[in-house]
Parts: sequence; structure tokens; C-alpha cells
Amino acid sequence: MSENTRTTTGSTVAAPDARPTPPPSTRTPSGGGLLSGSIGRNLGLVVAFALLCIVGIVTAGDRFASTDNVLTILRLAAVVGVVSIGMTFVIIGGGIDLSVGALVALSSVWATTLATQAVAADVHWIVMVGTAVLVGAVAGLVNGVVIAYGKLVAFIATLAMLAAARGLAEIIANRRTQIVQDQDFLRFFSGSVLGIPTLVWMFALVAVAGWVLLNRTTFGRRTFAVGGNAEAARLAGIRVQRHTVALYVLSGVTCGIAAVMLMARTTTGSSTHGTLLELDTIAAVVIGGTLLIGGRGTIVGTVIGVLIFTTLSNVFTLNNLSSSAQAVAKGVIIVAAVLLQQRVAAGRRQRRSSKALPPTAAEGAPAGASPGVPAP
Amino acid sequence: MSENTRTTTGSTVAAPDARPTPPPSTRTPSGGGLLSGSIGRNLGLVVAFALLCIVGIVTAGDRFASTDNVLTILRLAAVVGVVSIGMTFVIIGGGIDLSVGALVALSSVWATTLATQAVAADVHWIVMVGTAVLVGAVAGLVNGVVIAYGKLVAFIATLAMLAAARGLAEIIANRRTQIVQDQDFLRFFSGSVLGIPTLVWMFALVAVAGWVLLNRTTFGRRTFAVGGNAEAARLAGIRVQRHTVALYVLSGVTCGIAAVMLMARTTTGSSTHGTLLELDTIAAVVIGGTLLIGGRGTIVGTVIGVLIFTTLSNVFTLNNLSSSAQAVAKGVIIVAAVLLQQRVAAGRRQRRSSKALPPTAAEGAPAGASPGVPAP
Amino acid sequence: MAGTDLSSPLLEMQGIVKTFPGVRALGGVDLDVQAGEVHCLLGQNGAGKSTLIKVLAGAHQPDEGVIRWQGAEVRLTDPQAAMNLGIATIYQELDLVAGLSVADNVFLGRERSRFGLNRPATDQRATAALMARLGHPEIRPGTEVGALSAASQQMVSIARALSQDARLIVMDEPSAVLDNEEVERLFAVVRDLTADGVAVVYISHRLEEIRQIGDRITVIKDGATVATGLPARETPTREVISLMTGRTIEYVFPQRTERVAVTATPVLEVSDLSVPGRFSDVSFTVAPGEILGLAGLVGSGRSEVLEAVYGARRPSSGEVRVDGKRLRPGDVAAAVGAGVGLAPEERKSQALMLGDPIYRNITLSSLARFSRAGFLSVRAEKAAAREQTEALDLRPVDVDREVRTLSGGNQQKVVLARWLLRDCRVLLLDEPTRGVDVGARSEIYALVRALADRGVAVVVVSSEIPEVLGLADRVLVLGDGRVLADEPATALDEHRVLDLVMQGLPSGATHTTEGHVA
Amino acid sequence: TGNTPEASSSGGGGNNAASSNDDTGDTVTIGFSAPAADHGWMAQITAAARAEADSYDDVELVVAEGTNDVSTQISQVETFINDGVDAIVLLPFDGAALTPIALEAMQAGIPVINVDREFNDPDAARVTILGDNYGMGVSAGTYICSQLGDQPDAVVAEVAGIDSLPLTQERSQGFSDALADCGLDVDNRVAAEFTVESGEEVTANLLQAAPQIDALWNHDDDQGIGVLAAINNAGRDEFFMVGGAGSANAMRSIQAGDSVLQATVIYPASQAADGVRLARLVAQDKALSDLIDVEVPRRITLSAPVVTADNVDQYIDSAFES
Ligand SMILES: Nc1ncnc2c1ncn2[C@@H]1O[C@H](COP(=O)(O)OP(=O)(O)OP(=O)(O)O)[C@@H](O)[C@H]1O
Ligand SMILES: Nc1ncnc2c1ncn2[C@@H]1O[C@H](COP(=O)(O)OP(=O)(O)OP(=O)(O)O)[C@@H](O)[C@H]1O
Ligand SMILES: [Mg+2]
Ligand SMILES: [Mg+2]
Repeated sequence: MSENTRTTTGSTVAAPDARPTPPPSTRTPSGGGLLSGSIGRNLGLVVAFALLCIVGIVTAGDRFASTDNVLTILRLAAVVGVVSIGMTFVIIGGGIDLSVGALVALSSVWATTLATQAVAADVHWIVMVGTAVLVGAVAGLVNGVVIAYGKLVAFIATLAMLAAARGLAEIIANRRTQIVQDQDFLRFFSGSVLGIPTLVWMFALVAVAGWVLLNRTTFGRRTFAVGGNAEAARLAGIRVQRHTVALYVLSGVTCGIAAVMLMARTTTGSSTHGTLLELDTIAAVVIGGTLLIGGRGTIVGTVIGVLIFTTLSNVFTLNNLSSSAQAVAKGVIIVAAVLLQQRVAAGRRQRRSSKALPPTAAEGAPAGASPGVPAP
Repeated sequence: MSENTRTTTGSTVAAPDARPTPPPSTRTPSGGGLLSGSIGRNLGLVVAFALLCIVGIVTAGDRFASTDNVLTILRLAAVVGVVSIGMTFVIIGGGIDLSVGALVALSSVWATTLATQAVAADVHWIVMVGTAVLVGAVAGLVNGVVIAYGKLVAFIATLAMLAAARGLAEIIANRRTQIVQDQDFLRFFSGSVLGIPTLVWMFALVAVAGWVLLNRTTFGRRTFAVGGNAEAARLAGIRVQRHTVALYVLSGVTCGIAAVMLMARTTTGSSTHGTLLELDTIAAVVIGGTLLIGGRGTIVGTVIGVLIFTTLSNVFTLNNLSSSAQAVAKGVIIVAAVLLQQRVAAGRRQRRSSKALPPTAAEGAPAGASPGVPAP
Repeated sequence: MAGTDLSSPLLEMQGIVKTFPGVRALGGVDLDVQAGEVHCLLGQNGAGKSTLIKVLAGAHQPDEGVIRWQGAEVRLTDPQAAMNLGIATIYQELDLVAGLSVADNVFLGRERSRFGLNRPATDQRATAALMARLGHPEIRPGTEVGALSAASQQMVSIARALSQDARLIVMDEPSAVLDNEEVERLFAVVRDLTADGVAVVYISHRLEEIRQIGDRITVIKDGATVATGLPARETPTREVISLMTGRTIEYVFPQRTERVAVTATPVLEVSDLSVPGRFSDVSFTVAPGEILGLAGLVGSGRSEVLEAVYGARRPSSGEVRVDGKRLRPGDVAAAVGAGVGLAPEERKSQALMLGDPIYRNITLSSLARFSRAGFLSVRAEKAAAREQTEALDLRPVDVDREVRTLSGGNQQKVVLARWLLRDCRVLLLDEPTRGVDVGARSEIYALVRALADRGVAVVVVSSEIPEVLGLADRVLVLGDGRVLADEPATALDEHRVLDLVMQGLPSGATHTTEGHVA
Repeated sequence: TGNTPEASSSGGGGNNAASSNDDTGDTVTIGFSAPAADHGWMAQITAAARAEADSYDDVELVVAEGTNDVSTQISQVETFINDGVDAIVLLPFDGAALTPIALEAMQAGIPVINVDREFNDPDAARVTILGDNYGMGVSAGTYICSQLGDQPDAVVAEVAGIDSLPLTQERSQGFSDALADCGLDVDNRVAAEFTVESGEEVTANLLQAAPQIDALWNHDDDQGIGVLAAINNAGRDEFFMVGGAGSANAMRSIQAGDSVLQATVIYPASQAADGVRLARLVAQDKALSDLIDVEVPRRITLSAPVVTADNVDQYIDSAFES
């Protein structure tokens, strides 16, 4: 969390300092196309991801490179990915949501109860989708209200929700796995469009929507403000509390969507769905360059973060590593990836700052630094 | 800058604000005896805990109030408690340690390998203790160095360590549960002194040591400074990086001690020890009033936090609650506890401010009220 | 006072009371502001100025009192409400979002959007225009605010206020981080505004500014109005000061002690120090008991010089010696160990643990003195801290109070107290009196001089040239990262210094953007 | 087969059931996926499967990272299908959730051997090898009945495994059903996580909840180590305990008779090994020569025998080390 304490302060005076300097990848997008902007900022991550893929190809050859395998990776990434998008908003907004896994479970269970499925059978499977999303949204609302108005630490509030939601899911499902009966539902969601699985489309859609919302709308800009400096946001007339609630509802909604995706993928609703999902998503978001203290982060980074983790376990499986060895390797690779990311970032800063300073004055170059540069 | 403003807003009484108002219970100890001071500041928590105990007595009567049961609760609290003390330091210092559970597992496994036990058999069981603590310390050192000098986000670095350490533990133990052979070891640690189990004594010892270290030594003072504003700490002449490393080593050591305690409690070393311990400890620390952004926290709060959680599950069991119901109840109770804690805190602030406040009033009171204002 | 009708003031605040836990910040303050006037709000540190204007901005809710806007009573439940009335505020503690761009900050909360989508281009154009108006075209709309200097950030919040087309603009110590040039430019803007009938509430501790720009003065002391409606230009300074402080202070600098040791071996020797892109080949020495002043424009690199000397920045070349011993470059702890102290320029980010009690902030660099075998004696700490707070007339007296709850000026005093407490061989002060009231200023000057007389070598950076000239024995004029002059203070006057600074400007840079060309 | 100690010992490397089937055939690649090996029994499942595979030089076993996230496990099976393995041995974290992907595999012509947790569609597996969870509960219940059938007011406690797993529900169901037959019921029930630590923790609380106990059933011998530790810590011995799964540790202490542990109900950890074995046969179109049936059967349910001091010697060699 305080990682960036160091940074922001650290940035006035660039100097040796315990706190990790955040890669510029975490600089909030201020205009600039997706490609030039976000990807550029996440260059280090991209490189790390590319390396990972190369390893995959070298070790598993076509088995890795095959379309099927790529789709497999994407399908797996989809569920975690959708939730991670919501999580990105919450974290940039200065919060954290530990309840996502439980909410996915609760939504999936609620949407697959006999009652719900009965109604769905009569009306349309959209009812199940609606139920899942609604349950997620409401749970998110509760999180948000408790945090924004009850002034509870987000960590505690959502931890409580984690326990409560899972318990509730178990009670509703009576700990049995609920089978999805509606074939149309399954056909729709487990199908493909243009050879790309529906789930992947959904992920793509959510990601793009998230990117626009974060970088191109007032809501997104205010999210950065609320997370970056809540008091300043308040003084600027932003209704911080209301906005915070909205963020958690958003996260809840993504959980609902993820629940639907899981239901399609597994044809079941279960109180065990999404176990430890919170850890996976937060990890993906943070490795994607979003600061846990809030105020900075990118959707693109998160997406790459998700891909890195899913690709990692895929490569492991392809290479038939013992799961213990996998764990160790995973740890090492994560560290390596982030370190690489930082070095690249640093390198990029060097180059950038050596030419036109202004945008990256972040390193605290004094006015006097480059007297020649005339004003625009 | 943003960090500071956050701290400001985080606790500006007036500002309605996304971030919860930290109750004054989180005010850093400013001298004063443990009782008058810390407990006072944590009054709300104490009340919450008391209520919980009353519920226990009402619902389970003597079964709850019995010495045996109290000792059971304490013995169960001991392991989580010791780790939580270390975690409190790390979090106050502005970091986070997700690897504690895995470190406990690794230490317990390493300390119970045939090799270690063989040496211990020849020399003395202290060897096992030494091994456990050393392993924890070294792992903590790795964490610290990666974070302080590698400038990795603590969350990611320790998450990586979590994966790696567990994997390593599994490899070493070959996923077997390793039985502790040394009877003297077991006799010593599972014994009691003055009717109090050794484990409880250890917890008490660690807690008191932690309290003194945090509130009465320069180390503790620097910990608050580093967590509160790293850049300022650096400019005040504190070696922030070195200090950060020390904090993670400290956390590692507590993991080693906890491992020994677990070995005594379960008579085994296992790669499954301490599963999700990180969540339990962080929860206990945060509910104890320590701020996740660092700079503020109390040992007493943490201890009460740990007791609340262990007592909770004890009361549940005494009432033979289904685990699902437990989960739901747990969630609700956590929220209730913290809310209560804040109300009490607020109330306390009110009283404090309403009753005459000679030293503080000086600059606030209207001119007439403080004739002697002009400086000496 | 362009055509104002005194009968119906634009704003009336009556009997405003605001209590914080443990503090009565405002105990019935009155304020009335006419359209088109510059109304100056004066008071000591902690008098309640910022609290009052926060109430006016809807950021704080008053416990009692009425606010009338154009004669009609209003309730300002939140900042939005105040803005809607046409009240814009420049807060003392720059409340900007470091992670957002300049343009984003300027229009935060009032983003223009079409179909829910932002229009960055529009905002950026508007921002660029505002910055040009403020004479800071070099501050680009796309730049991240966190990357800007305190001065530049101040400009952003001013632009933010201007962008609101407000009827009343409140400025809480806007000049604290600015130098003369920039203050002049600000005043020009203010005059334009008042000419258009906009009212300005102006807070500053620099009384000469009040003379220049002010129309009427309201003085508050300890949370109560002690005088209001005084004519800004006529009222003699002494009277204003005594109203503020309740005593008479000669706003003068302490006598220089004559034995400025030119002969004595210097305590601090800086030779050919360079930080690429910041400054180059800076050399100077400071003798024991000598006060060296660093003058220059904002961005001239003064702070960087201090930071480099202190080890907070790693110099590319050159060396620093204290008592002849070479300091390890880029190692603050080593410097502190060698007896060097730096009171940095940005108190919030660089100096203070806002959540910690006052005494802990003060003793942080001197812990060794209060500890035996690592164990602290809190009692001794507090005693020592109290001495300092009394010496600096810091309020509140209660050293257990969290620094966060202190007024801006009092926070600055805490920073100074830390280094006054630790008896340094070399003391580096960057803008030591930023936001400090007149009373405390003279006390600080006296303290610094007293330290010098005890053989400490002092280096003072200040954007107020009179302060440099008055306090220092010798003045180093920096411009564009180079030493332009190194002369005894007595041999300089304000104009001479300014001329020197101008010389230092790179040819080509226009007069309006000097020192700020990014 | 598979449920007898002899066959179970194949988990140790099945060269004892000598038959033509053990002759090396054309090499087959078998994909193996199971839940996270977060407790002794599950660890043993994987270990035994590997050992079994190693014992054949015509089998290459591809083991996917153990996971409790169905989504991940599904993607693992997908990977197997992409790779075109010859057979898949699948111990699903949740049978129903893995059914569709198993069906896909079958449709892709890859025989799936379903182990331990059953799919909800018979067509999703070529062979299904099940430990009998319900039967396990029944065995435990019946044994306890046989010990205290005559005292209807006896206090029976239960330490369950991970409570959110369907298999735990089945075990508890069987247990209470069997107890009901002799007029007993479960007075105190707690659920652990199959780990030693959790076993010790919940039992410590349980023993406080029930000051006097007559019999206690613990679902899993690995967590049972913790359960016993808790019992010793509390110095309780007024009751007898029945274990589950049948780890070597448990059997040794049954043999020694030095603890309250009086019996344990076997839940074969060799299932996956048997699965690998069958997968190989199926992939090589061989039959189970030790069965009369010419084909490999569709469904094999391993019984859940009770091990007591009397018959422990018979089982202890085949028991798994947790
Ligand atoms: N106009 C500017 N644009 C961008 N950054 C600036 C500008 N002026 C100063 N800075 C930065 O602000 C910090 C302090 O300013 P600097 O030390 O360069 O000048 P100074 O003489 O100390 O002026 P000040 O009076 O603001 O301290 C440094 O990090 C410097 O890089
Ligand atoms: N959030 C707060 N909590 C508690 N006390 C506060 C808070 N904010 C201000 N105060 C107190 O209110 C009093 C007035 O503070 P204020 O900031 O208004 O002074 P000021 O006139 O602006 O001083 P300065 O000139 O130094 O800015 C001070 O004693 C301060 O300690
Ligand atoms: Mg102020
Ligand atoms: Mg400066």
C-alpha cells in the first residue's frame, strides 16, 4: 500500500529509498491512444509476457503455439480477467475487494437454484444471467455502503463479506453442486463466434468497456482522483462516498458476469466456485502496475497481468512439472517479471527524459535543467 | 504527496471520505502505561471482545467460562498471535507480508526433517527450534532485500515468496506429514508452567517484547516513521532500506517461533501448516486498529484482534453451529465489532474534548479564555 | 474598489464557531466582503484563517454562525454548494491529485463531457490558455501534477480557481511558495479580477504584500475577529502586528555578530558540486558562526544544492566536506551522522509524519540523545520537545497532538524544531519561514542567529530576498544552476540581487518565464 | 479389483498382479489431473499415480498442477485434449463441474477414467473408480454402533473434513444414517480442512464443547494426527476414536493400541493408481484379465472396510504414508 507513499514523495527528490519506485507504467493515462499509450507504459510487462511465450514455444513447440492452446489460455483468462477489471477500478479508487471469489460463488449458486432455473425455464435464460449480475451488484452495494458510509476499512469489510457470502452460498446450495439445466444457456455461452469462444468475447468486451470507462469518461477520471487524493477530490466537489459505493457495485457486477461465465464453463453453480479468486485477481492487478494505495493503474496492465498468470500455469502443464516445482518456479518468475518490468521502465524513462523533458518531469528535473526549451 | 494527504483525509474528523476514519485507538502510543494507554485507546475493541465473551457465557455457560476452555482459546490464539505481532511491525512499517503462512510451513518442515531430528536427537531439541527460527529469519531476509533493494511491491514480493516457500516445503517433506520424534521437545512445549501452557507463555512473551520494542525503543519509533512517511524518514537520517529489511526478518523470526509452537501442538511438521494464516493475521492486525497504509498501530490492538477471532470460533463450536452458519455469523460480527469500536472511540473523543482541556485549548479558545497565550 | 455598494456586502459571515476534537478553532468569527475588493485576512499561525475559509468553501461545517451571500442566508453543506454560489478557493495545502495531469486537475469535478465521454482536447486548450494568462506557458496541460514543483503546483491551483468564473476567490497563502516575480504576476491577475467586480479574500503572512494589493483588512486572533474593515494601505504595520499577536514586535533582523570568522577554518566545504541537469560546479564554504544565504528564482536549483550537500541527491561530481572530513555522496544518514541537518522545503512530503504526535516529529533525528541501549525515555523526549515548541511559540503547546491537526505555519515550526533540537555542525534551511507569521519569524531569525553564534554553520534558502539579505552574513546568488555571485550581504541590496538573477537567465528566455522554462 | 489389499498395494508399483496385461505395449500418454495435494491423502493419490506410471515403461504420465479451482482444472483437461493424450485420469475437484469437459474429451475419442468424485453423466467417463464415501460413513457408524449399541444416550462426536465438499456431505450422511439404525446420533460436529493443523484446532474446541464423549469419528487420518494431538493435549481418554482413509500412521497406532484410536475406515488412496492402470489398458485396448469380464468394466466401487487391531496387519503394508 505505502509502496507509493515512497514514490510520490520520493519523486520530489529522486534518491535511494526503500520504497519501490513505481514504473511509469503506472502513470495515469492522460490522453494518447491505447497502443501508443497504455501498451507503451506497460512495455516491461509486455516484454515479460513475450519472454514467457517464447519459453512456452521453446519448451512445448506447436503444442503451445497451437490455436486450440491459445484459446484454452484465453478461456481460462476470461473468468479471472473479468473480475480483475472490476478489481482494477476498486484498487485505483483506493480500496480493495477481498470478497470477489465469494461473490462469484454466491451469484452462481443463486442463479442456479431450482427456483431461479424454474423461472428461467418459463421465461428465458436471461433470467439466470440477470439474477447472477443482480446478486453481485447488491452484494457490492453492501460492501460499498459499509465502507463509504460505515467508514469501515475496505480490507475488513470485504473480508467479512467474503466469509458471509460463502456461508450464505453454502446454505442456499446446501453444499451440493447445482447443475445448470437450461441447454440454450449453455449453448449460447459455451459456443463460439467467428471461431472465438463467447467467454473470450465477453472478456474482451468487459476489458474494452473498462478501458473506455477508466480513461475516457468523467467517472474514470474521478476514480483516479478519489484514489489518488480523496480530500482533494472532495474539495473539488466530487461526492467521494457515492463514487466509492459505485466502485464496489462495479466490482460486484463483474463478479456476477464471471459467475455466469463459470456456470457456462462448468454447467454448475457451486459454493466452491472462485476459491482464492481474490488473491489471483489482486495479484494480476498489482503485477499489472496498479498501485495498491490507489490513484494509479491501467486496464491494459491488468489484462497482461492476467495473461501472464494463466499462460504460466499452461506452460507448466505442458511441460509436466511437479506442482511443487511449479510453485517454486512461479514465485521466482513473478519476481523476475516485475524486476524486468522495472528495469525496462527505468530504461524507457532514461531515453524519454534525455529528450523532451516535460511529460516525464516526474524525476523532478528542475526548471533550470533545460533552459533552452522554449515554451509552446 | 498523495500519501500524506491520504493520511490527512483518512482521519480528518470532518471530511466524509471514502477511506474510513481510523479510530483514535490507532493513535500511536505516546508513552503512558500499557493499561492506561493502549487498552484505553483500544477501548472499543475491548468492549467488543467483552460482549463476545458475554455471549459465550450466556450460550455455553461454564463450558465457556471454564479454565480449560479459556486455556484452549489462549493456546489456539498463541500461534496466530505470535505471527500477528511480527505482521504488526511490517504493516506499521508500511509493508505487508503474505508469506507468513508459507514460512511457518517451511520452517516446520525444515525443522522436522529426518536429518534435523537426527542432529537434534544427538545434541538437543534446541537444534530444531534454532533451525525453525533460522529458516524463518533467512526467508524474511530474502523478502526484505527483494522489497527494500529490489524495490519490488511488498504485496508481489511476499506473494511470490508464499508460492515458492510452500513449494519448497512440499519438496522437502515430499508432501508427507513429518512426525516429531523428540519427546523432550514435545514435553517441554506442550507442558505448562504455573498451570499456564508453555505456548501461552511464549505468546505473552513475544507480545510484551513486541510492545516494548514498538513503543519504547528507537527501532519502534523508526518503524512508525518509515511507515508514516518514508521520504521524510530518509531525510531525517534514518536508513530506511536497512530498517525495512529488519522488519521482514522480524516477521520471519515470528514465523519460525510459530512453527515451533505448531510442531508442539500438532506433533508434526507439514507443508500444509499455516494455510491461509496470512489472511487470519492481517485480519487480526487490521481489526486491531493498525492502518494498512502504515504509520499507525498498536500491539495491544493486535492481541485483542487475535483473541476476538479465536474466541469467536470457540463460541461457535461450543454452540455446535454449522460451519456455513459460522461463516455468515462471522462476517456480520466482524462488521458489528468494528462499527462498535468506532462509535465507542468517537464517544471517547467527544468526552475528551468536552471536558476542560487546558493544554490543548490554549490556541483554540477565544482570546479572552486564554490570556496568557503570548509566548514567554 | 471598483463600484462596490457598501450597503449590501457580497458575503457576510457572522459568529462562525468551529470546534475540532480538543480544539476550538473558531470562536465566533465575523467577516464581510464587498464585491470587487481585495479583503485581506490576517492572523498568527493557528489563528483560524484556513479553518474559516474552509467553512466558507463548504469543506467544514460550522457548529454555529450564519453565512449570507448577497444578503440571503445560505447553508454550504459541501464544496459543491459553495462552488455553485460562485465561491472558488485556493487552499493553503495544495489539494491537487498528483497522479492526474494539469488539465485534469484544473477541471476536476467540473469535467466537460459529450455523450459521457471526456473531451481532453477542450480541457487542455482551456488549461493552456489559463497557464498563459498566469505567465506559465511552460506548465503543459498534459504534465502530471506530481512532477511539478511546489511553485508550479501553486500555479495549477490558481488556474483551477480562475477556471470557475467565480464571484469570490479565496486565496490561502498563495504567495508562500512563490518568488517576487511570480507574486507580481499573481497580483496583476488579481487586479484584473477585481476590476471585473470579482471579490478576493487574500491570506498572507507577508505584510508588504497586503500593502500592495489589499483594500481592507480583517484580523483574527485565537479564533475570534479582533478587527475588521481596516484600510489596508493606511493602517500602520506595527498596529496590525500588535492586533495579530497582542504584543509589539520589531519586525527586524538580529544584529550580525562582527567576528564573522573569515579566518576560521570552514565547517562546510563544497567544491565543484554538480547534479546533471540541475546545477553545475557549485563551490562555497561556510565558516563556523557564519550564515550563508542562497538567493535565486524558483527553480534556480537552490533546493537541489542543499539536497546534494545533504546527500539526498547523488552528485555527478564534486565533494562535500564537513570539518575537513569528506561525506559519502548520496548518503543522508552519513551526513546526519556528521552533524548536518536539512529542514526541507516541502514540509508535508519531505519532513513530517503527519499522523504522529508533535514530539515524535521533533525528536526523530535526535533519538540517540533520548535513548539508552536503544530504549527511549519518552519523558525526556517530551520535555525537550516542549522547550522547542515554546521557543518557537508553536501552538498548540500540547506536544501529544498529531501534527496533522496543526495549522500550516505551526507545521513548519515543527520541521524547524527538529533541527534546532539536534545540535548540528551544519544546518541547511530551505525556505524556513514559509507560511510562518511575523511574530514567529523574528523569533526564528533570532534562534538561527543564536545557533550561528554557537559556532554552527548555517545555509539559508529563501525566496524572499529581504530575508536573505537581512539574515545572512554572505549571499550566494544562484541562477540557472550556476553561482552568479558570492558577496557579503552588506554589499548587496534587493535590486542588485534581482539584477544578478536576471543576468543568469539564458539569453532568449523572455522576462515572463524566467526560472521556469521547463 | 482395487479394493483388496493386494490390488491396492499396486499403488506401490503394481508388479504383483502379474498378467499378460503387464507386457509392454505401444507407449501411451496419460493425462492426470487432481485437486491440490493440500492434504496427505490427496498427496498420496498423485504420488501413487506417478509410481504406478513409472512401473510401466510404456506409460508417460502428464501430471497437471493440482488445483481447487474448477476453472483451472477444466483448462488443464482442455490442454490434454489439445495435446491428444491417449487417456485422461481425472480426479475432479467437483464431479459435476468437470463433467462437460470430460464429455468433450470422450467425444474427442480420449477415454476418461473418472476417479473418486463422480461425474453427473455416465457418458463422461469410460471407467469410473469410486471410493465409497457414503459407505465409509456407514462403516464408521456401524462400527461405533457395534461398540455402544446398547447405550442409546451415548455421546458421539464427528470431526468432518472440508465441509464444502460434496464427499464430506456423503460421508456424514452415511455416518448419521448408520448411527440412526442403533438409535444413536451425532451430538457434536466440527469440520476441519483435512490438514493436521486444522484437525488439532477444531478438535481442541470440540473437546471443550463436549466434556464427555463416548465415541468420535474423524473423516481423515492425516488431519487425525492433529485430532489425536489435541486429545492428548487435553488429556482426554474416556472415549474411543475411529479414523478414516487408513494412513500408515493411523494403522501403526491402532497396532500399538496406545491411543484412543481404535479403528479406521479405509478410503483407498490407490484409486488413481488403479485409474492409471486401467487407463493404460483401455488405451491399449486390453481387458482386465483378472476379471471374468472381457472388457474393462464401466464402474468400480471400492469398498470401505474397517481396520481394527484384529485385522490391521492385513492392511498396514498397503496403507499410505501421509
Ligand atoms: N518551474 C519548474 N518546473 C518544474 N519543476 C520545478 C520548477 N521549479 C522547481 N522545480 C522543481 O521543484 C523542486 C525545487 O525547486 P528547485 O530546487 O529547482 O529551485 P529552488 O531554487 O529550490 O526554488 P524553490 O524556491 O521552489 O525551492 C526541484 O525538484 C525542482 O526540480
Ligand atoms: N482537522 C483538525 N483537527 C484538529 N484541529 C485542527 C484541525 N484543523 C485545524 N485545527 C486547529 O485549528 C486551529 C486553526 O487552524 P488554522 O489552520 O485555521 O490556522 P491558520 O490561521 O490557517 O494558521 P496558518 O497561518 O499557520 O495557516 C489550529 O489550532 C489548528 O491546530
Ligand atoms: Mg492556514
Ligand atoms: Mg527549493
